[in-house]
Amino acid sequence: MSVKVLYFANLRETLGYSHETLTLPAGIATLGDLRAHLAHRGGVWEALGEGRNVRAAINQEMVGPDVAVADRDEIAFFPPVTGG
Amino acid sequence: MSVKVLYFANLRETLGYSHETLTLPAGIATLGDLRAHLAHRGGVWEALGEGRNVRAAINQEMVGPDVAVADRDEIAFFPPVTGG
Amino acid sequence: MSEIQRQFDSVAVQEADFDVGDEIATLSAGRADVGAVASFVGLVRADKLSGEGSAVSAMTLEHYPGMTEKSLEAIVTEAYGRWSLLGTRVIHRFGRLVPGDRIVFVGVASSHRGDAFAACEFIMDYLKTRAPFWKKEDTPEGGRWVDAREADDSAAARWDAWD
Amino acid sequence: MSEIQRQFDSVAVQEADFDVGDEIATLSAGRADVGAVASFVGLVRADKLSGEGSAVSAMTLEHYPGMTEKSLEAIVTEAYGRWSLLGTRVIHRFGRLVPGDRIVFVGVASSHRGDAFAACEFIMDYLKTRAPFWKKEDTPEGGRWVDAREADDSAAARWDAWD
Repeated sequence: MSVKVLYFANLRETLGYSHETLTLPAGIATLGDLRAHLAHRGGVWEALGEGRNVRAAINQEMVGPDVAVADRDEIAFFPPVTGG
Repeated sequence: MSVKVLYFANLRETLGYSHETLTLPAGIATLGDLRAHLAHRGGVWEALGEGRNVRAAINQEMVGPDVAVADRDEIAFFPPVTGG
Repeated sequence: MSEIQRQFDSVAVQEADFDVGDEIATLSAGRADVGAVASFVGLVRADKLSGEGSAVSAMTLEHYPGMTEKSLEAIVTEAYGRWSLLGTRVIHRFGRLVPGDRIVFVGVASSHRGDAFAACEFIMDYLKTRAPFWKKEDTPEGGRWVDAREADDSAAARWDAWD
Repeated sequence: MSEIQRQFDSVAVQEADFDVGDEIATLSAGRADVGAVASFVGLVRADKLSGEGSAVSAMTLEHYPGMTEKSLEAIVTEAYGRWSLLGTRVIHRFGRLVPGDRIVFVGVASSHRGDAFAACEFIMDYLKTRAPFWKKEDTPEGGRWVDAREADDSAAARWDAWD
């Protein structure tokens, strides 16, 4: 299963990536699984760790951690929005 | 005691007056007294009678029937407003 | 210029139309503390303006010169007392108007949107029940004075609970 | 053009400024059933934009292209479901902005002012918590990402009680 992952705002700056394409290892079923997988990289990636105020979207729709991830999904992580 | 009385909108049309200057007889102390006095003229003036939906202002401020009338006051009677 | 004077300069009762974009721009022009401008434009509708079925071809707005300005100033002063405002503008037209014409403009500037929205709606609600304007519509059946709407009284009454 | 299409055409995410007067006029142009246009303009404030003390000399608005439009369209569709609306317009800018610059415009046309005011404020409240925009301020101490305000979450949550 391959997904595209985008990062925005201070998360993008902290991680040093605006996007990446990931082939997911077995066992990653949900958005929450993916987030934990990324945080597990350690270092700057702990910005995605539990307790950090991070929001996420799958295919450009904001969703919670229990939503399933599917092949070719566009997934985004970002801080709470501050527009308007 | 002399007052100026103004009439607006459908009340002005019904009465056929936009304004008049009145020397008040003794015994008229309040706005309510004045309104009853005018309604007592009969005919079209019953448009000012009890139960009719009429608002009033003294010196350009909307007030209730118990407010005292003073010499040289500008008094206005009109229907509920419909601006905006 | 004191806050009080600014409020009173901000009210206009006129026959002429107004420029909505200019009015809104003026509320934040030259200042960097305004983060929010809420505004309202009321227009003449052709359809069932007073709840009845006849089409309206034109209307005439009568007012009580002097008292109109005073009542609008009182409404604006009341709004300044309730919310944190940086500027207000109220324009109400009188005379003959046709469907699509602008009748009224209310604009409110504030640092934050909550105050701007609340004050703008408050001013409109109070204007509807307190400012001495009366509408007479031209319909195919002749002239017809618009009846006051009970909905307007209850809209204005909402704000009284805050006192 | 169907109601749904009209809603979606009404959303714009752009770097360019917009003309507030034109946008408001367009919402009632050529129709006689619009009695009320409520609108909101959000502007860059120089002072304590994120609650801290430093003056802001400029800011950059980042967004998530594609999702911004989709989220704004979803917010507008939600508003159409809740109120009786005749037209809406939402414009949100991105890129570099300085104090006094317009950031966002929301305009709502309806027959009656209650619907127009409520929908306009609703769209702003939801936009603030759901549309993927992020502000980074330039201050004398350097760039600073603006923190989300809890007040915005509670402003948006107000509307949930209506469901």
